[in-house]
Amino acid sequence: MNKRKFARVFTMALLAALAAPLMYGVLELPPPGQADAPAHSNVSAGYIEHGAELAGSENLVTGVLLNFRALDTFGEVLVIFTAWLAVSAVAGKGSETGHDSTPPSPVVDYVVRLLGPFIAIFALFVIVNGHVLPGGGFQGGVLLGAMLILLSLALGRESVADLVPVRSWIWLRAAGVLAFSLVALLGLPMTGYLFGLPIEPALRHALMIVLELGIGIGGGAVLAGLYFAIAGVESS
Amino acid sequence: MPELVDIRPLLAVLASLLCAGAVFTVRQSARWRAFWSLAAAGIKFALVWSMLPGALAGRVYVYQFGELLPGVAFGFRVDALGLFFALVSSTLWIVTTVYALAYMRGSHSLPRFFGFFALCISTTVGIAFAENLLTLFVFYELLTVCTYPLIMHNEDLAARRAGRKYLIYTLSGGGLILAGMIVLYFTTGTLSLAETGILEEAIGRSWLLAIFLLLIAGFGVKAALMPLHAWLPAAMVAPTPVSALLHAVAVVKAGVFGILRTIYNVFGIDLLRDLGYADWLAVLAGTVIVIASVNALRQKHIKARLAWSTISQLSYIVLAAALLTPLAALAAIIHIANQAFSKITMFFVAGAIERGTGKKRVDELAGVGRQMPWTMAAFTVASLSFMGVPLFAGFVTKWYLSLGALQAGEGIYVGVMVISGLLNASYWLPMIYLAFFRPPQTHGQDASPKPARVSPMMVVPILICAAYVILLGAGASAPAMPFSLAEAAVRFAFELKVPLE
Amino acid sequence: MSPTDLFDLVLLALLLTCAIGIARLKDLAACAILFSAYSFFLCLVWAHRGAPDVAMTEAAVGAGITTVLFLTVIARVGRREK
Amino acid sequence: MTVVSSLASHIDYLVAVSLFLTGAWILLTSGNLVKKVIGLNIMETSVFAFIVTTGMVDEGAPPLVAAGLQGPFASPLPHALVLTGIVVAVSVTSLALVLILRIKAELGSVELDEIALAPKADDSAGQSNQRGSADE
Amino acid sequence: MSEWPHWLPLLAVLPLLGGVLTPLLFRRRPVIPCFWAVAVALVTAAVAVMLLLRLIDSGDFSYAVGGWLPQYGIELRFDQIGAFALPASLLVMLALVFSRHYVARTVDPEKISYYYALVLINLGGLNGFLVTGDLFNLFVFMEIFSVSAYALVAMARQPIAALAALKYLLLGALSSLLVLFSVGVVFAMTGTLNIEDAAVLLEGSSSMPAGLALAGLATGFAVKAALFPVHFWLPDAHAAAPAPVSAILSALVVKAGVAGLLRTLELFGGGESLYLQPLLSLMLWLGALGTLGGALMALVQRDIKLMLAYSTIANIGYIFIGLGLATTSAVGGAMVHAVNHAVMKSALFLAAGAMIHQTGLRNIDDLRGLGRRMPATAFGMAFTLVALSGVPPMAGFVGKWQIALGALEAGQPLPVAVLVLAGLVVLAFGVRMINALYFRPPARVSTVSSVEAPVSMWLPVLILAVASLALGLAGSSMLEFVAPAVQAIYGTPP
Repeated sequence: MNKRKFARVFTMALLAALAAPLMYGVLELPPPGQADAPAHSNVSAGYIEHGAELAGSENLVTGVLLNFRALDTFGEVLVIFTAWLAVSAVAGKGSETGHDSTPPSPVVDYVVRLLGPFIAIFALFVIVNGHVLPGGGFQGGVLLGAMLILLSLALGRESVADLVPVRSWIWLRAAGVLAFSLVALLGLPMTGYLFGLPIEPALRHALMIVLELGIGIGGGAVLAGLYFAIAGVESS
Repeated sequence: MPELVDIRPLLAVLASLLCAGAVFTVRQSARWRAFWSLAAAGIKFALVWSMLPGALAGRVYVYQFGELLPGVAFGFRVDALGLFFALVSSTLWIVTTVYALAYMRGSHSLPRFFGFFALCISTTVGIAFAENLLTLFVFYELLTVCTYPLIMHNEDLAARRAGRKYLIYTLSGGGLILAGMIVLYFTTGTLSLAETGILEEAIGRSWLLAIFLLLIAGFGVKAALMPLHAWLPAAMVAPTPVSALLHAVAVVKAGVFGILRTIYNVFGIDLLRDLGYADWLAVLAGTVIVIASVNALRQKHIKARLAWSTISQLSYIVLAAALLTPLAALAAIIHIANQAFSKITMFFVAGAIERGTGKKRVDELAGVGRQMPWTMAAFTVASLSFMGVPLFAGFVTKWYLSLGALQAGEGIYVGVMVISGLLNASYWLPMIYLAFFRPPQTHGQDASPKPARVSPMMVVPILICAAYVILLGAGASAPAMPFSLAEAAVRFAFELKVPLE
Repeated sequence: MSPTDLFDLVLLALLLTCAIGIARLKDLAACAILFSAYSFFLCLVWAHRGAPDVAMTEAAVGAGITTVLFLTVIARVGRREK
Repeated sequence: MTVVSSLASHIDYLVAVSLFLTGAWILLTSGNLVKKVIGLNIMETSVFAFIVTTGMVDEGAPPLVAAGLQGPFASPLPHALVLTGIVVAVSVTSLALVLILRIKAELGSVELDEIALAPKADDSAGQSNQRGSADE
Repeated sequence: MSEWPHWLPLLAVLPLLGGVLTPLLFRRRPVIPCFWAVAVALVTAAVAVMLLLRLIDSGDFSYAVGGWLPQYGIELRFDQIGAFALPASLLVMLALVFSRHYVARTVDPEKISYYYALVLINLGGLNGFLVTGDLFNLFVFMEIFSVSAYALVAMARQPIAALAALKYLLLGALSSLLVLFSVGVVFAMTGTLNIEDAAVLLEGSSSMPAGLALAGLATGFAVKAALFPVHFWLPDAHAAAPAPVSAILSALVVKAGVAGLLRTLELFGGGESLYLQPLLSLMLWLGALGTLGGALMALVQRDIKLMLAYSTIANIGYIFIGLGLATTSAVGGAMVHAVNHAVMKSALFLAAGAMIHQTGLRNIDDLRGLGRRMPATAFGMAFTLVALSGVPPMAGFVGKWQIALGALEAGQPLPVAVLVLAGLVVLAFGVRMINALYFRPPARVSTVSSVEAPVSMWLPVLILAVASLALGLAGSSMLEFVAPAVQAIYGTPP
């Protein structure tokens, strides 16, 4: 305990010493909100000027994610798939199946069964309209994942695990990576660059939808899988 | 001085390296092990000697390949001094190998022993032929690594103690040399050993002093220069051939050789004269000669006495080198050979006595002379040489050393010679007296002990070495131990055109 | 000071309050709930700052999934902090 | 500009920094592993808040450049970065949580000063539990 | 052939994709994933060779991902730092070969494909991290190899593994956050994420935020590199992890922190920035402390893997001394030492793993007498230990020599003493190990009955041991190779 108290005092001193330069540092940054700050004038201006037609997406965030910084998004899809690999490699057995402690009460059961499809449809809507409206692959994907978790909370994990054959879950989880790799490699013949998307709008739009769906489904499946894995670990 | 590219230096190093590989792989057959070990020694012997005529004719064989560091090649260069060292070690190597084959018969893990044995000579010749300080350092460190398993051969507690001590000392020495080399390279931008001195006054006294201290102390460890000597007496627990290797052929000589290189090729005579560091080194060496002899006098254990005598004898070389006069330098170089042959004779004898009668202490020697007359005769020869009796090798050293001291106007060191001669006499003669003129202390039964049977493979090397001791003394310029080569080395170091006398 | 700025300030104050509350509370479950609230306020800030995408994601991940994960784990390791 | 006005204009940055420090405080001082992870999440979100703020514009519209909408638009780049960051954060968090569950299962506790004894216990070096918690 | 531009992105994408496919394709069978993974690593190494050839005959080159202008898209750049991808791929390949029998006993069968997947993803993350020219992309790839590394540490069986992994994870996440925060600051200052652009815009800037970003990046990467005061996560993690993973962590993942630091220096343009000099001298002295402390701690360890882990801290100390001295020879020596240490340390960890695998013992005194039972492995370990201690002309020597020389050039003789001293200490524990292996009778029954490890274990060890000699002989050409990078990062020395 004595050591704990010492640790607290030490940490407090450390953070206090850290606080001053941090505060001064951020105070000397250009104040947020100024439209002429470098953060807006340099690259962002370019995105806002030409981003929409270059990337073929009115929602510039989606455009940046899928076109300009596609490699980041690829890496990010990979991180989350890696996280699932990691979690299920570290967790004990029974990550796919296993029982929840909460017995589903009829009301919850009913509500969730009613709600589930709507959330799923909304998620899909968010995914496929990512290029015009706020939203896109991740956003829809996390909604999807939340929906699956909600279902398994209410109806038990088997009922969710049985939505698709157990063997094909892993393919769903890899969907993001696979879709991205596919498009990245297609970019080579079509544009001469990896991760390049073709210019003609229809084809580009189709490919973007493929990407969005991959990211969304993969993200949702992985997030659900993370929950399953964590909820499945026996803490004997 | 004409330099010509020649692959023999490289071959001389590689030959025993490859043979060593063969020895390691021969697990069972003692005959093949013997063959490869002797092949290692023999090929090297032939190669080294084949370079002698050229060297006497004033040629210098060089062989270089790849850069080890930017600006520092990995290369060999056979000059007079290096060849002299190589001749001594490769000659002694053959006899040592023969002796070792007999001595180690029936011991454990022989492949390891003879493998590293062969590696040692390879690295020694590498040291002798090194073209620059870094190459020398490479083989110097490898020599340390290769001797370690030999010292540890018995794998018991004493061996581990000795081994640890040996490593701590020699590796720290290596560290000092490394630091010295870095400073040297930083100040001069070269590590070559081809000239008479690569340093000059201009780079500043403090740097010069640092380099001198680091290098001399570093090499001084292996040269067992007091107070850095403690590993040498401890290492006597190793098998006798290894002691011979340490004391006469490879290790201590590598240290001394390093000191000679430092004085003649790194600093150069003239610079050292101006700096005056060498005088202090000479004073140190002189004191060590006396102190070590006194210590030797106090030892009861034969090999311990030999070890202390080694320490004192090595200081002869250091002293002679530190006097910075041509004749003293001559003494320094030829004493490499004289000490080596005399001391290896003694160690062989000690080993033979141990194997033949199991006796290890001085006071047990009584009567041994009758059991093994030839052996003890050889011992007598060697000790006479150490005492500095004319016609024996040691005398030549003492003679030129004294002349050199007078040349340098340091008459006191003549006195040191005399004193150490007397001390030598006072600890060798009693042993001889005991051995020949005292009856063995019999425990009641049999008055006349049967002659101990020692394998001729051990006796013959002893006699050869003894013969050499006489040869070196009687005809210093004997064909087989070219005095003129040492002269050549001296003439190079002092840039003399005329012969010495 | 315009109402929108006031709205921002209130939200920021709430954020700090939640964070400090989490630091002080010993009940892990309460901490998780507070964290959920924290994420929710953050997503309000972002929605108000013209970052609807981020807000949406934070709402689902921060306020939703992460909290569920925390609660699941806390249910298994016990909710009291020593 | 005066200190006060700069404080006012940078209030978002300052709040982000204070959240960062609070999270660090929780992460470093709490002995409970779950609490540490919560602290880590607070730090992460604070950094996200910081980055989003760099991209915001006063009275700015979301970066949706449909035909009708007029600027000024918030910069889309920080939003993209933060989206990526959020997903990375949830990945790390879930891995941390599953590790915590394994620690609970194998070492019996998620309190550092209790764990500190456990792994050393079989190590026969009995009283070396100082090391275990000294890392905190 | 080597002119084909797309090798560069493939350097990262291939192992990543290969890793993701591993658990998809080979679910049940334990052996095939190993061959697959080795093949992928080999192909990656071949790609790295292509890039290296091009780098050698026509200098740095970059690749615009998706064909966008550098500052709008993501730019990959291949320079001498990126060339570290070649040793990385080869080492991972050897570690994978080693894993074939190792994981069979340490990982339960249906997780084995996950193990290989994580290793490949780790390699992909490293390669991407090394070649990216974009700040945020740097962060993303950092997270990829970090997350896989945490998981790989936790895959070990012994109970301490999870705790070690969590400690590693918390510290790692903290450092990633510092990096991300600094990236945000840089973006707020310059409005770009491209390292070259940002470097131009930050030219000589010594404003407070610049200092903040520099400090954040340096601290974050220093934690990843386990520099002295923030090293404490390393020993447990590296000792607890499965041996091939320990090899990868000590050899590569830690070095990624060093690479990140070099990128930071690149970003803040040589010696111009006001804050750089203090940072460099801080690196120098922390490195010196870490060198001595790590070596001494290694000397007192009883667990062989802990000993190796602490020696890693010492060697990182060497490298930071070199980087901090900021003279051409010192920095070059540090870079070369990063590669050499990678080779030597992975050889040692693999050898230790083979011994632990064969005997079930990890205490140095329990491993006595293995020299005769496991000749190949023991020889590899002994040889590499000698090399590590810096006996010329082996791999440990070049870096030490260059760094010491650089210290004299910088007019600071103290680091020379530190290096020489540390070299002796390293040799001391090396000798302790060698004595245990060769000159002492077995202490445990299980060592007496133990036999040599399968060839898939001792062959990598021997290959690496030989490499640790070859690299030493190739020292001066390696220094020549990295020289341009030193110029580019530190500018021309005065």
